[in-house]
Amino acid sequence: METILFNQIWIIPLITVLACIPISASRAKLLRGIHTASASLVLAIVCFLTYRVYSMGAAPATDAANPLLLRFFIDIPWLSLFNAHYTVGADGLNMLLLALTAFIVWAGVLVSYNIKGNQKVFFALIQILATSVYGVYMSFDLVLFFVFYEMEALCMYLMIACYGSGRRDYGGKKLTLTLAFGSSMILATLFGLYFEGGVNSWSLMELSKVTFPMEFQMWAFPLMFMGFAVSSSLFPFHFWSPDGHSSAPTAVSMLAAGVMMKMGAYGCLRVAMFLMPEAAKFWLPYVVALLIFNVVLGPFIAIRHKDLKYITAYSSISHLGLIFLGLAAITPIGLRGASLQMISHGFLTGLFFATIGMIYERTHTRDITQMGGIMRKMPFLGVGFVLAGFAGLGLPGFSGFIAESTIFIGAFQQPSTLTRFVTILAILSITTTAVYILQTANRMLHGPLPQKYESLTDGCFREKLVIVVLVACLLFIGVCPGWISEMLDWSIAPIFEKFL
Amino acid sequence: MNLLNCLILAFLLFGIGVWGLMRRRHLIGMLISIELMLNAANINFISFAYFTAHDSTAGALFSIFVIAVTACEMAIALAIIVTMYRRHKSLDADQLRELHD
Amino acid sequence: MINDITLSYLIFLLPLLTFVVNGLFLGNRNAKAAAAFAIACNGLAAASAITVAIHYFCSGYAPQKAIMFDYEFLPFAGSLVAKIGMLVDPLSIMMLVVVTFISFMVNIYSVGYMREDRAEGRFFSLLSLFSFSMLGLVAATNLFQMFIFWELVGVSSYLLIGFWYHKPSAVSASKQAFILTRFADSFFLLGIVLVSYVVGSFDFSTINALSLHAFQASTVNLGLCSVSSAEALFIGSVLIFTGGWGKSAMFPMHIWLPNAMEGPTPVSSIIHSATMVVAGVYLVARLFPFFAACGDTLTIVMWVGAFTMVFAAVIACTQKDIKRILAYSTLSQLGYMMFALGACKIHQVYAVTGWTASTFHIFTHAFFKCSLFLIAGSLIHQVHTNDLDAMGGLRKKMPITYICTLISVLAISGIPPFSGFFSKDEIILAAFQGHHYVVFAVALFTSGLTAFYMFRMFFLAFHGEPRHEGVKAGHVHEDFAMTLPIVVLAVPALLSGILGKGLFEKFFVPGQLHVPQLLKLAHAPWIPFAAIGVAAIAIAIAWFFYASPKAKVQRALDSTNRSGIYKVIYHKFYFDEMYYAVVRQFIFGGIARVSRAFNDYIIEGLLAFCVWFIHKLGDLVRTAQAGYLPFYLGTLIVGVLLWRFFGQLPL
Amino acid sequence: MSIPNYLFPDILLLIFPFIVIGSRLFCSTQSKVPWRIANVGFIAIFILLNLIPLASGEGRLFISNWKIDDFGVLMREVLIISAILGMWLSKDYFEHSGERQQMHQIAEFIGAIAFATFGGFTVVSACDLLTFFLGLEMATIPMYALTAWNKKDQLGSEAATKYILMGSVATAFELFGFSYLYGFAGSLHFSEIQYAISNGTNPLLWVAVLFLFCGIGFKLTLFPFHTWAPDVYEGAPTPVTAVISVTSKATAIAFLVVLVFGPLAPIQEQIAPLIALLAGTTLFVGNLGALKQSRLRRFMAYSSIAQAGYIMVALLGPATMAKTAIIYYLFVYAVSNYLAFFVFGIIGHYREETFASLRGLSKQDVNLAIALAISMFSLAGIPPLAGFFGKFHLFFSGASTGHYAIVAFAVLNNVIALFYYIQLIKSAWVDEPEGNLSPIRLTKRQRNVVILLSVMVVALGILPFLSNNVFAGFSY
Repeated sequence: METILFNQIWIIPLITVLACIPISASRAKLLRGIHTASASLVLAIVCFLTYRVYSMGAAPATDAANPLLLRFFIDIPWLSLFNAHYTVGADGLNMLLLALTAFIVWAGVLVSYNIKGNQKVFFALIQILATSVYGVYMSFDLVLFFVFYEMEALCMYLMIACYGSGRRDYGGKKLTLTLAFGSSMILATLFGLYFEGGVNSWSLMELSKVTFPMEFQMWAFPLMFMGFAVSSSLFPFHFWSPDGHSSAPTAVSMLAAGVMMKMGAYGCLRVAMFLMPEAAKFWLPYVVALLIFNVVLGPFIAIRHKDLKYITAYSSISHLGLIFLGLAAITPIGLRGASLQMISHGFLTGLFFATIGMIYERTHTRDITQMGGIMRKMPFLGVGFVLAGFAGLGLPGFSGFIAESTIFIGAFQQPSTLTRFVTILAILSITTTAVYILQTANRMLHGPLPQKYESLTDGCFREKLVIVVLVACLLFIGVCPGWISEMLDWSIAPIFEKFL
Repeated sequence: MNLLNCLILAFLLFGIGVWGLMRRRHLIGMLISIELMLNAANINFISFAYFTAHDSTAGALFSIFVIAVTACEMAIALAIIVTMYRRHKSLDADQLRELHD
Repeated sequence: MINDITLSYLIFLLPLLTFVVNGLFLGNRNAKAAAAFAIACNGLAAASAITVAIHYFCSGYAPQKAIMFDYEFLPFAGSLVAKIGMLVDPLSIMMLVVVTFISFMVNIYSVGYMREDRAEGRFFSLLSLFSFSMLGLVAATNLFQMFIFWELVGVSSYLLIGFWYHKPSAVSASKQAFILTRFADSFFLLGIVLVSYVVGSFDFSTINALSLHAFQASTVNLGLCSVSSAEALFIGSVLIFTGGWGKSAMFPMHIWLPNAMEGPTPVSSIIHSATMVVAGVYLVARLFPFFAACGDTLTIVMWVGAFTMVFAAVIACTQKDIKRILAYSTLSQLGYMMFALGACKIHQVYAVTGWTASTFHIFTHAFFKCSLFLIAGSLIHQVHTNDLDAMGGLRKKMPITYICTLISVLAISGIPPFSGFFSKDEIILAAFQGHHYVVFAVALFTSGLTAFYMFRMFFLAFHGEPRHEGVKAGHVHEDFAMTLPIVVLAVPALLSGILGKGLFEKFFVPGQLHVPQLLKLAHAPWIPFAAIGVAAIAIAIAWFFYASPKAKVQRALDSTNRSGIYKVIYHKFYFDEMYYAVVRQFIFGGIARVSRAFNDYIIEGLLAFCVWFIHKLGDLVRTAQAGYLPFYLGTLIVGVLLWRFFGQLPL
Repeated sequence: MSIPNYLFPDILLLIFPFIVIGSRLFCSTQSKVPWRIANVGFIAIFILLNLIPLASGEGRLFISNWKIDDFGVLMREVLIISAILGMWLSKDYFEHSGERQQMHQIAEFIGAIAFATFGGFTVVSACDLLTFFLGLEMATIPMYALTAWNKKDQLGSEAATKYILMGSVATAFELFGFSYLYGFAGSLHFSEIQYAISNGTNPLLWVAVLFLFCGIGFKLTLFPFHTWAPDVYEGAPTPVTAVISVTSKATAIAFLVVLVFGPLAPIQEQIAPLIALLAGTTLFVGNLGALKQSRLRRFMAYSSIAQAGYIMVALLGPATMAKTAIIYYLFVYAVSNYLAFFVFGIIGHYREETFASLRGLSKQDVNLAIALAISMFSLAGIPPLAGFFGKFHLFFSGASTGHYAIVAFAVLNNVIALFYYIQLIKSAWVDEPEGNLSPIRLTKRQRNVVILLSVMVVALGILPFLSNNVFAGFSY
């Protein structure tokens, strides 16, 4: 029963899209209703399943086909021509990521009620994007994984270029092509994994039993890791995200920064590091050097920017750098911290982009030097933004602090010189994060109120609901992190065992 | 009169055809040089059939077929060239410049 | 021992409750209800804290530590577990009492002070958040919990200093305060990570029980260099102290504190007396055995404290903004506390009198400094300016305030029998006993300065002729809600010294030290008299300049046509300017600009080059497609040759 | 002798163009009879083909010069599908004259297509060089005629001239290669050639191989023999372009498959570098050329050049895998390509076929825009559309013999491909139209075909029974 529900997570969005085909685009109200309903339904399902996974813990180690002890595990042949299977399952990590996605998608649907243009197509694209993300997190078969992973390219360009703002075509192309570049690197290595593995299977469980020849790993791992890292905007492949996010519509920025950028890090952890641990041990200490840009220089660049979305994009870059710091630590705490950061940053950046989008809808500018004092006119949105900022600078009580401190402590356990050095830099750079966040909040919300903003209104119920829910998630993780880290630990254990 | 000479002859013929193709700007001339190249192939077939091949009828047969096929190919080519001429009033290959990037 | 644990829960939960209720529900609906609720809750919290304290000290259990409750918050590897708990020992109990009591007083006071403000409700909720975070900090059982609440203290101070967010000065002051403390906190966090990595635990009980001999063997890689674990611990302790350095606004990270005066006065008073700035001192006091074990850390502490003490006192002598004078006096008092802690180190051995003295000073200082700020607030409320120019002659108008002010000023100047005398005397004594004669001299001198600038403020504010039209016209009255806490606070300002002395000497000793202790201390009965003498002389000077019949008050007040040295001091040694120069030019203009340029020109440039290059290749391909038939035919021939030579066929 | 039933489709296809053309003699020019006959005939052939049980070994006929195996059957299906779609696409070019010239003699047109298709049949079922050569010519020569179908169209005749001149040169190369191969093996029959090769090689063989690849490289538009494609694609009428891009490509690749896995099988290892080079250069050049196009058919020409390169990658694999991959990909490619051409054709009714005339399509008829996007993304190989799975097969086959480098290169080229496909989508979805748009009306046939093809493009990949049951389990 629960297994069936689990598969509904990615089926329901597609069904929604099909169901909306006969409805004419002019009946926007109906369409919005349907999509909101389906998103909420998925959210409910995911929350229930997350609770179940939490309460049940790992599956009993009876099924030999399921060494990762996944819940809701299904494995049925799909494309027999190249032994692709439909293999899905849930452990703590991807269940939590699914929950994150469900929340962000739900919020994304809610915030884009009054988007310009053909809403029928837009919501359909959102649902397809949601499907792809859900699928990526669910699937344990590499072909299935890649199919879902690459599906995003289908939607992103159209969503950004047709519904975005600013240099939308440029931003959309940059984003889509860079991500496609990354996934092509992944695809190239996937074939290598299949044929070098020699087990005639794409399933992660089967391949994880194989020890790949070192000379293969030495070139395959960097290629694959970088391919995944592109979508997590690891330096030097970060350039797509500021332009992409700034030109995308609110919901797309939320989805892109909130969940899509996590897919890369998830892939690094779940596929690249899991399958090729020996090469990972060799390469990751060098990867850390790249993080100096992400973690240390990213905030500085954010300081120099005036556009809210650019600032947020660079803050995302620095936060995702922390994820990689946690991964590169190759310690249980580091990996857990990285996963925590994936989840927490998802909510955080979702909240960020949501509030920014709402404020932008009212002020029609994202230039913080143009704004000021709007806290008085829209206290709710202002408070939402400030809370997002506090969560971003790692304030205790919010999930960000938990994730970051876990990453720092975990990364410090890694004795390699470079990692230690970068970790110290990263810890010291929490100040810069504070600088740009406070500077943004002060310029935008505080100070005297310009004449032109006298007529601004505060958020409506729908928007308030989104903000409240996201803040609640941040606080919930931040105040009682015990259960989530417990869920993550048993999910990460098999991955870490490969490194012992 | 041995195989090698025939092959060399054929190759020369082929080369002449290529040369003509490169030099000529007149469509008919080009067609003729292409004919040369085709016939070089025919000579190959015949000579192989005559000297080495154990299945010697096949080669001769092939060359006959080639002649037939080439004939109809040339027929169509001439037809097209005629329509060309109707449009362009010239048979200069350099004139064909309307389709390009 | 306390048998009833619910009280100790109440201490934390009531302020938190206030924050939540006022913040979410009452705040923007009904300010009156919010105020009432806040006062009620904080009063209850104070009551329960005092009850707990009485229980604790009366039960024979007294000086030992106890952990009331300790919940597992976030488990890391093995014994490295972040906990949230409540540690009970004389120090924390004392702080609990002080914090709850002060915040109760400030809440009452705010009713009067914030009466006209629009966002009263928000104010009360934030105030409660502030005291809640401070309570969590002082009750911390481990470094991690301490850091959590440390950050919360920082953010609530940010919110309160910037409470009037439409005032740009307030906004920038709050930002400065937060970022500067955050800067220090980053080192604090690094220290925590480093120490917990070496020690394998966050708990104070473990960390304070260290002796470095166990750590000589192993080495720790610090990225740039590799040091032995013992040195790593020393570095860690210094880093942790850096956190306190920033929070307690020690030189050179002091500039945020005077600027924080932009916030509402009740906030300044609670920041300066009980909550925020003493956190640094409390941190050092709490980790004292660890610092002592780490060798030279305490020396650093001492010198930082001593310098800040005299430095701030000097500046305070020239200021005219009444709140800034008090701010600098706070700095110098904090310096006293810091260096007292540091002064416990005597070459290789240690004495604990300084520790007692410092905690004692925290205690006494809280009361009179709080009341001084409240007084300053009510003065400002009357004359609507912070400037001493506009004051004077208030003695007649506000007699009660006058009396209370006198008490507090005497207390801070260290005149017996007022509270400040006892604690400060102890501190100076500690410096003497520690053979730190330079610091001792400085401290003595500073106590003189303290007396001087406090009385300068006192005389200029209350004596002489009224210089303010409002005061002349007599639109001055004493608001009940604002006067009551002042009066109430005057009592401990007067008595806490005498009463507390015995208590502190009996119970207040740091935890088990793992370093050689100096048991027999040199005793110097003449020190109190010396201190009193210096203070008396200073008061006399102040009286001569500012209150004597032939004092030229006007001349004393105008800051123009003064000597260079005065100007330099008056402008706080131009520290703010230096800061802005560094931050603007170096950080924003330097690193940030360079890194953005690197990103925008190098990375994006490379990207653009790749795109350009591919398009160029595309143009190449398309130029071949000139539609030129002979060329096309040529490509056929060329193709054959091409693959003949490059096709790798075994020809 | 009795004719085995699996030969019926071929025979039917051989005779029914005569019926179609002949029917013109008995009815008026405007009558629908030839059209109906053509439809019935093609669809009948398609059904008959589907009735042939797969995995039932191979049959040889006519002194064992005509063999029919699973590969042949499936290739036949591809060719027939292409022919049917081309016919449907061409239909309203004969009825409707909008922007462009009206075409005439639909019966002959369809007959030509049928002959070309039969040429394809011949190629896939040939067992000796002679049949092979005849099939190839039969598939090519009608194309020359089709290209010049619009006698009044200047571009058409120019394109045809270029096409036939270069084509004949290619034929000459082909023949030269054949002659050397014949000389090397002493026989025309594939099995004997293969036997001879497996007994040892000499330069004669390699010259033959070189010329064969160069000759077929022309038809498959491999680099550097691709130069004709853009001009011809642009000059020819749209339906002819579509037929060329699918049928003649399918025939050519079938030719290579038969050659490489038939007579040349023993030296596949040695010629692998040549194949890899051809593939790499071709797809790179094709992608580069398509970057800055403004005219739709020219754009499609370059895109199909690149596709040819991708197909070549599969030739590196073992026989079964490569044949599977190539057939599957040809299905997908045919469907996606025809979808694109149908949309272009509909646009071309009212405007000239350039990127600019696609502008505002999403505002005007969003379904058409969606169909266009689907076909483009499928050609670009974005999952879950069929194009992705097709390319996946190709790369899978290529990588299975360890040619990771060429596979990686091909995969990276996908990014460039995606770029220009997105360019086209951009002009349909993003760009604002200048001036008011002339209305677009779809006939029932067009709408149905577009919907059908879109559904196929979406479904062909993800639905397992299609790929599994149809393409799995070959027996060669």
